[in-house]
Amino acid sequence: MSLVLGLFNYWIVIILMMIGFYVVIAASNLIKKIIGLNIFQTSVFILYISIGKVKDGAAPILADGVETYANPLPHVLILTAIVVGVATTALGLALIVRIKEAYGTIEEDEINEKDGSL
Amino acid sequence: MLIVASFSILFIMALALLRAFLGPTIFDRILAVNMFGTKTVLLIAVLGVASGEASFIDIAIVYALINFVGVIALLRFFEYGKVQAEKAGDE
Amino acid sequence: MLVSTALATVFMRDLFAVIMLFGIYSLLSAGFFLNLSAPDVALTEAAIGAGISPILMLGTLALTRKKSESEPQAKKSINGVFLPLFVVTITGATLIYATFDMPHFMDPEAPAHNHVAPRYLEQSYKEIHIPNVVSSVLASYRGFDTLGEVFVIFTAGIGVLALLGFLADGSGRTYWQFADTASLRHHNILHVISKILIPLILLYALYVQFHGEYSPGGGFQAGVLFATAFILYTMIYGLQAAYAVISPKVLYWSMVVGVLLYAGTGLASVFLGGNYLDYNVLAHDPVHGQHIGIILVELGVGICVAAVMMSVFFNFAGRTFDPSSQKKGGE
Amino acid sequence: MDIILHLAGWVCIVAGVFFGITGAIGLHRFPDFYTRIHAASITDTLCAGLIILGLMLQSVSIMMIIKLSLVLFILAYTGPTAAHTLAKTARKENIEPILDPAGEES
Repeated sequence: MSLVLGLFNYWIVIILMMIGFYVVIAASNLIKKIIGLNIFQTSVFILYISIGKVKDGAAPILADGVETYANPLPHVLILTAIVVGVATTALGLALIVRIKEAYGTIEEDEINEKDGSL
Repeated sequence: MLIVASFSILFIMALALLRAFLGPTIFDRILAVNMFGTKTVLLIAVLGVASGEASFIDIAIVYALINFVGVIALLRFFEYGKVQAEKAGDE
Repeated sequence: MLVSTALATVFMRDLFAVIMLFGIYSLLSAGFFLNLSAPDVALTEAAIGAGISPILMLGTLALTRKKSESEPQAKKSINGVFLPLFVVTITGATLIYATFDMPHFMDPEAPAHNHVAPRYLEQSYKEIHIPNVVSSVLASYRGFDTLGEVFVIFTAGIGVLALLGFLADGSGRTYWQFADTASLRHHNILHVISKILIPLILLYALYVQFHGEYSPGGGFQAGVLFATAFILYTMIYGLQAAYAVISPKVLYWSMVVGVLLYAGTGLASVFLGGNYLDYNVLAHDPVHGQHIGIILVELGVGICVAAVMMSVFFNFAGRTFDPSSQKKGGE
Repeated sequence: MDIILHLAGWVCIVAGVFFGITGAIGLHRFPDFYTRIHAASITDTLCAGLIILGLMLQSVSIMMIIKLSLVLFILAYTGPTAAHTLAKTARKENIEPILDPAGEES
């Protein structure tokens, strides 16, 4: 029982990660791929944050009378990673817009077809 | 008791989520998203009071603001897409 | 909450309304971060996941959508569904097998908590005198990392600009449509309310920026909030009005200024005899110097993030169907 | 005095949760979009308002009360506005309400 409770968070992370992975591989729409990438990303965020959690730990803002805090280091890493993630997402979306303008579609198969026929 | 309140809010959130999945029209979904956001704000406020940390309420404020902006954006781009589709159809 | 998060994502791939559900998903995961006592991260995820990134995705959608939008999903071959599923299952099973060696959830003895984290928690108040450990680690101990992240954001902003075209001339032909046709100008109530709300958001962003040392917050979140206020303004009053308030040129310059402020703070400490990004020398005593350094750095981060987000949004919003590309798509 | 405040707070929270659950059920049971907006905006305003009021009566520090009232303020502004905008846009998009009351049965 303690095994299940102790490792539960990892399993959730893995399930989420695999969903994201699946979407990235299987979806043919490019925007959907980006969303899958984002799910994957979020699962990694959750992994880090759940590593940072300490039992009975308070949020890492120092206050009087609090003994244990959560680990602040993963928070810092993820904080910046989220913002960087959205920046890269924006870059990917911009690429999609350009692909749409060049190929007239954002479905992967159709893009492949067009490339083949050229 | 606050635990009970937060669990019932979670229940409401689940119902709203269900509506967002089922919603026959796109507006039903937007409505459900809006309600879901409001309930998240409430949940955070309840959690904040339960744990006695005033900083949680800060996050609730941010949620309330962002949720509104998000809903407006959904509507906005929905209309925008409509206009463009019509334009593309005209050509 | 965990289960419903997973549920949300499982259903997400079915529908075209995925973006909306993605917003919900971000809200949920932010709530999850909050539960795991990471308010800083929850704040960031809320502002970004529920605000900026769905807006950007919707922008892309509005740009790329055509009339036949849900049709191609039906023709997926068996090969296209089961092969990825197979790969995913194998990988997932391997990863789950690997978790049996991992330290248990919330275990205070886990190796992650015994490396540098205790030092941060114990020493940072003495050295920096700021209650929010996340802020002090972010801006001071790991200043180099954060500088790198800011440069990544800056580069991404430049990349988007390069891809979607500079609109610095301000009066180009492509984006007048957006301002005219579809802004929510006819909603009077919305106008009045957002006139009340926008200053509130701006004020709150400033609070998050400068109160970040004592409560969750800091440059990243404040920048995003600031950008959100302007995005709301743009959505309601149209792009031209937004340009009248803050022109793209100002945005580009403030992008650069933000990064340079960060890097310049580091250089200033070099000139004053310390190491790069070593704020101790900025004032007569180290604690004071750290304060000045962190405030400057956070300000730089905030300016840079806000400017990048806004210019990215303006680029997406300003991009409309180009008649020439329209023809190409029809071929 | 303390006990009265505490009790009042609980009454508010319980009432708010009650309204929330009824609204959420209404969101599922009502036949068309406009009635659903009605249900959802009840949860948005009444439920949220009551719960936050209850929390304000419960909380101890003055800072928390100020912040909660800010949340209340924002919610009171944004909720109805969003619902209004939604309804207006939906009407522009020709989503038809069910006007015939007998039609609900079928």
